[in-house]
Amino acid sequence: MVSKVLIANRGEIALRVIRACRELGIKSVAVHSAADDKAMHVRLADESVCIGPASAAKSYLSIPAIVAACEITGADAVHPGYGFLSENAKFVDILDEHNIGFIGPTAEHIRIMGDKIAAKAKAIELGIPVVPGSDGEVKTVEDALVVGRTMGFPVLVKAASGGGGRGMKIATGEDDLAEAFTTARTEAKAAFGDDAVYIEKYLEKPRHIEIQVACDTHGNAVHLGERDCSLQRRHQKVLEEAPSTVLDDKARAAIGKICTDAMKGLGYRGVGTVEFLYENGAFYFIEMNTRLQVEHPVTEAITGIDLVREQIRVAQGEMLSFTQDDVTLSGHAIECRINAENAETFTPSPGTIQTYHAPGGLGVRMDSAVYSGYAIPPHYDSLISKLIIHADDRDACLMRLNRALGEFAIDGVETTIPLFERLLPNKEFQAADYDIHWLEKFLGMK
Amino acid sequence: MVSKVLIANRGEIALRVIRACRELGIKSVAVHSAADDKAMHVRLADESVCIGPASAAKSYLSIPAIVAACEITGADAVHPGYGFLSENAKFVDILDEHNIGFIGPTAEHIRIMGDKIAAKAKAIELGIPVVPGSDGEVKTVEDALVVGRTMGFPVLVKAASGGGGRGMKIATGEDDLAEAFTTARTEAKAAFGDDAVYIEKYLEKPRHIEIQVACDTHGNAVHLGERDCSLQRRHQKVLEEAPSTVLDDKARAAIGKICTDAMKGLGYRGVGTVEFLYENGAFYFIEMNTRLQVEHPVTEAITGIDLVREQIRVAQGEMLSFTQDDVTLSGHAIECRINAENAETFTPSPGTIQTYHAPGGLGVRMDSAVYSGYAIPPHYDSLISKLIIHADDRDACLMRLNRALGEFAIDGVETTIPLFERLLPNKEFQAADYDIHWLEKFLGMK
Amino acid sequence: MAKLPSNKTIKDLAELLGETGLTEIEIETGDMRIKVARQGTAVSAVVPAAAPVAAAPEPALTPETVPDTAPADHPGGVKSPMVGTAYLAPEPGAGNFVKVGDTVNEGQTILIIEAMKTMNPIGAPKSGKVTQILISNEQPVEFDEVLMIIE
Amino acid sequence: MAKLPSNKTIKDLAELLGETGLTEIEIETGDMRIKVARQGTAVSAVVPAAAPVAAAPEPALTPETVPDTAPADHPGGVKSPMVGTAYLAPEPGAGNFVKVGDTVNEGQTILIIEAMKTMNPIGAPKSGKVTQILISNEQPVEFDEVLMIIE
Repeated sequence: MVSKVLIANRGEIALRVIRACRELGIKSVAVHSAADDKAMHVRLADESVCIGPASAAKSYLSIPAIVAACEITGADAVHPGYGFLSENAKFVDILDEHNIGFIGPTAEHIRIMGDKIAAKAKAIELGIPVVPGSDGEVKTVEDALVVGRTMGFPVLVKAASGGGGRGMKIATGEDDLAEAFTTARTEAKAAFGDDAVYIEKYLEKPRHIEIQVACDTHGNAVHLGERDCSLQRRHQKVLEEAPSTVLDDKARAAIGKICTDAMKGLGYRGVGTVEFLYENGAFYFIEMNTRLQVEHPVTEAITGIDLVREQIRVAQGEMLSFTQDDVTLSGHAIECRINAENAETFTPSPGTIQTYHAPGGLGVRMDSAVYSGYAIPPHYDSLISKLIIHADDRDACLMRLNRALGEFAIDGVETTIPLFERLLPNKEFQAADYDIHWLEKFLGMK
Repeated sequence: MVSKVLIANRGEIALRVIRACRELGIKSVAVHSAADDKAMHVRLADESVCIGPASAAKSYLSIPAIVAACEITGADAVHPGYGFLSENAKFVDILDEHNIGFIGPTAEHIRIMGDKIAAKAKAIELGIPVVPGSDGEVKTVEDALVVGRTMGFPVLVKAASGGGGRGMKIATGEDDLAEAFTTARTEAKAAFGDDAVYIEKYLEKPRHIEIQVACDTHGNAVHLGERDCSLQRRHQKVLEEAPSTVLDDKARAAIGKICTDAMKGLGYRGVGTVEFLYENGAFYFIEMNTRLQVEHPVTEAITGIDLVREQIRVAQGEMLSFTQDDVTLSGHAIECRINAENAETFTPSPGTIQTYHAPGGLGVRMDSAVYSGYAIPPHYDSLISKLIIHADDRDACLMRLNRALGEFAIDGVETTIPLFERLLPNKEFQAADYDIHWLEKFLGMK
Repeated sequence: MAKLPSNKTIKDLAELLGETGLTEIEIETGDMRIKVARQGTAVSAVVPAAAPVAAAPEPALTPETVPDTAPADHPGGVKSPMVGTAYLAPEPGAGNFVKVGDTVNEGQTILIIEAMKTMNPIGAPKSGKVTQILISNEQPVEFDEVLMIIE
Repeated sequence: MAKLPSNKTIKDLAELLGETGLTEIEIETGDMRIKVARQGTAVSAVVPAAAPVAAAPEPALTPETVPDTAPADHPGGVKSPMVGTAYLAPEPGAGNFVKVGDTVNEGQTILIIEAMKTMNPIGAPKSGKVTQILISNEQPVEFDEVLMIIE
């Protein structure tokens, strides 16, 4: 059993874990940098330890400092949150050596999923669909045609030694395949001195859909449906929602079963997320995140399941508190990431929050690490609050989100709240008619 | 259809209604006294009108002022909240005359349920169980014995002309009935010059359990389970929870059906609460509240139903958005009423809130009308915030409540938060082993 | 010797300190200088940034348009005793009860406020000269809203 | 007598203070000068009332027990470069590296901090006299915690 958890993180996720610990009657230890001595996670934990200077590399990312903090506080387990050391296999190895529990998967699983190539190979082995590609180099137009016909057009001809978009050509069909193939080879030769090319399925307007899984050490693996995280800016998720409007129960159950079968095959432990691109009814594996995600509250809202509590249960060797049959999805949920950033330029806006008043009422959850008078340090990421809305259906959820944003008061720093206020009246957003490129287009359109 | 709702109330309940209106795309009008010009409901409504001086009698209770406010703003319906004019039949009549909708039941139903004697008679007629009593005066010990045997002991022998506890004797069984009867008559004669007595069932340790009902104008009446509001101080509810630990599904369904049958018989419209004393498996009608109640969020938490939205739907002539079969109770919910009062003496503590920081995270709902810098006026009741906790079961709910109270920061005025912090470690409270007298005993024990 | 400011002036300023959360107000005008201060943490009210503006009719005065004395504080202000619709004339087409420059007697009807279909004649609270009429005919008025100035 | 500025003017200025984050506004125009100020616009941090006290070892100094210079601010303070367990002696039973009154040379080992089973010798940051030892043997120490004073 876990009796004292050290949270190797800061900000709202540290608070999230402290809350779960307190609700389980488990003591919590906050660690913090010298810049975070007035942070909310320090205030609310049972104990706190300053582990290093402001620099994350010397504090939140310092394995020796965190292990030493466990030693002096007697913490018997570490929750890594997300980011920082949450997907660092070496950290898990060292904790194992020191007999400190890690609330997360094994080092081996972190290692596999942290390596793009190994992860894709493992996904294929586990039966998870990946982006189809030629089996290595394609040497002739004729071979390219065979590959293209097999996987379906459009396809992407890519330089084997390539990068940065050079030596990369799209063939929309058989007609322009020869040209794309030849041009790509020529460009590849010119740019990289190597004309080897391979072919991959090209996704034009994919959505980002991810499946939440939870597994215990008794062989149980359950999926909790998907989250649609297509609204991204520079590969950063901005708004997440569940369920996705493009999946029906059958599609959800099918991809869910693929993921849980894979997790059983892997012998995975704890919570994790299998991320996919989704286009025309098909899923294509991107990566697996072997940790709790920022957007996990969206799933908590529609399933009623406390994911952090389950993480701790699993780390204690308990069974998941639910089976697949127990999981029902109810209503619709949206999370808005409130960053301390200018809502147009996305320039970070650290500073002191003069006024903080959070929205309340039915269907509103706030996961926030800030308060009136709190000085946001410039050293870390700019996520300060998450606003999670739950309602009966997507339309009601949008209406509730609108009213909640209207109640939100943060003065003293700029936030991304105005971005969501701009987004809400947009017809395409209202219709969930978007893909992973949509938000950047919307922002450029302004 | 309702296009603009005037909220004839203030404080957190005014906010509650404004939120529901905004989520339905309906305009809201706040009315306020001169003392409330900086109140949150004024800030958040689409429009606001000052209707009178600080005195509630001349503002929130002034029917002409409120009707005039409807006229000048073009509001086509009034939501009365709770308290103030919410159970004033004359107000409803006047609104009817002015063609302004009332989001609540008919004047007739308010009138019946507002009269203790008429309400009890109507309850009997509708098949709702009431506290059994003799059919008028009981003249002899022999007759008393028959009555006692019929309704079961203990019974209360009460002076017909009595009051203040005089001429009132408890008979615990047949053995002491004769003595109680004779003494009561003698005391009644001495105290009131009239020795007429009657007999009522005596409840020793009842709980206060109330059934939430919702009805539309299409003949549908649905119950949403019960709330246990036994924790009271001077007949004021302090903490409410649902489900009650003393009811099982069968008992819940049975009393629920009695209530919905009664509502169908009455032709009731909107939401309402049938309040009972509950002892030894039996329900005894106290009264019916023909309005939204302070503690309605407890029911919203376990049913996922937005009661204010349903009120507005019904007022628009729509059907309830659910049937009895759709209603499922999920988990456990507790509401704490946070009053601006000293937590030991319960002396009101109006003043300026220096710091306000609400708890957040999973399963926490705040319905609050205050903010940092808000001056609580001394003219109205002291309820400033409601903290509503939802979790999988009662134990988890208590743990979550504990952690949420620990996050709550209100400085500048005294609040009843410390009362809940004292209550939480109490074994009897933890076991829900309480009746309507328990809290006062707990407070006296200190 | 210059006049001292009246107690009322100082009391008003002291009240203003409390209302505004200021710790000090200093006024110097001609040969007079007034400074009032109150120490201690003055708490300023948090205004939710995104709160919609209440549509209640309240004149939004910018510094340029501030009259010598704001109507709400004018000693000759006639405040509305009720919420309703104000009528400046006894009936449509008729002349107004009063106009700027008129001299009125205490109790003389200066306008009507309709509330719940009832016409409530509003009498002048004191005798004097009507210097400002701050509302227009058929305008909705709130409780305590200043309707006219009689000096 | 010249007219006083209206309350509205002052209220507007007060609002402007809040909006701009200024602490004082002073206006002088013709024969009028207005100054408004609000103290401590620096917002003080909200401390959740019920936040449990962090158990991290931090001396809880009351005003009575504050030394002339708090250790954290003492110019001769030797701050811990890491989190871990402090040892004043090289091994159990052995004498301490230093004691109060000792003169030490820069770089001389004055204590050991153990972190992750590794013993890290901590050298004196400068030569001088040990005037205070603020920790006891085997005490857990945080990053930046003042361990000794060398003057």
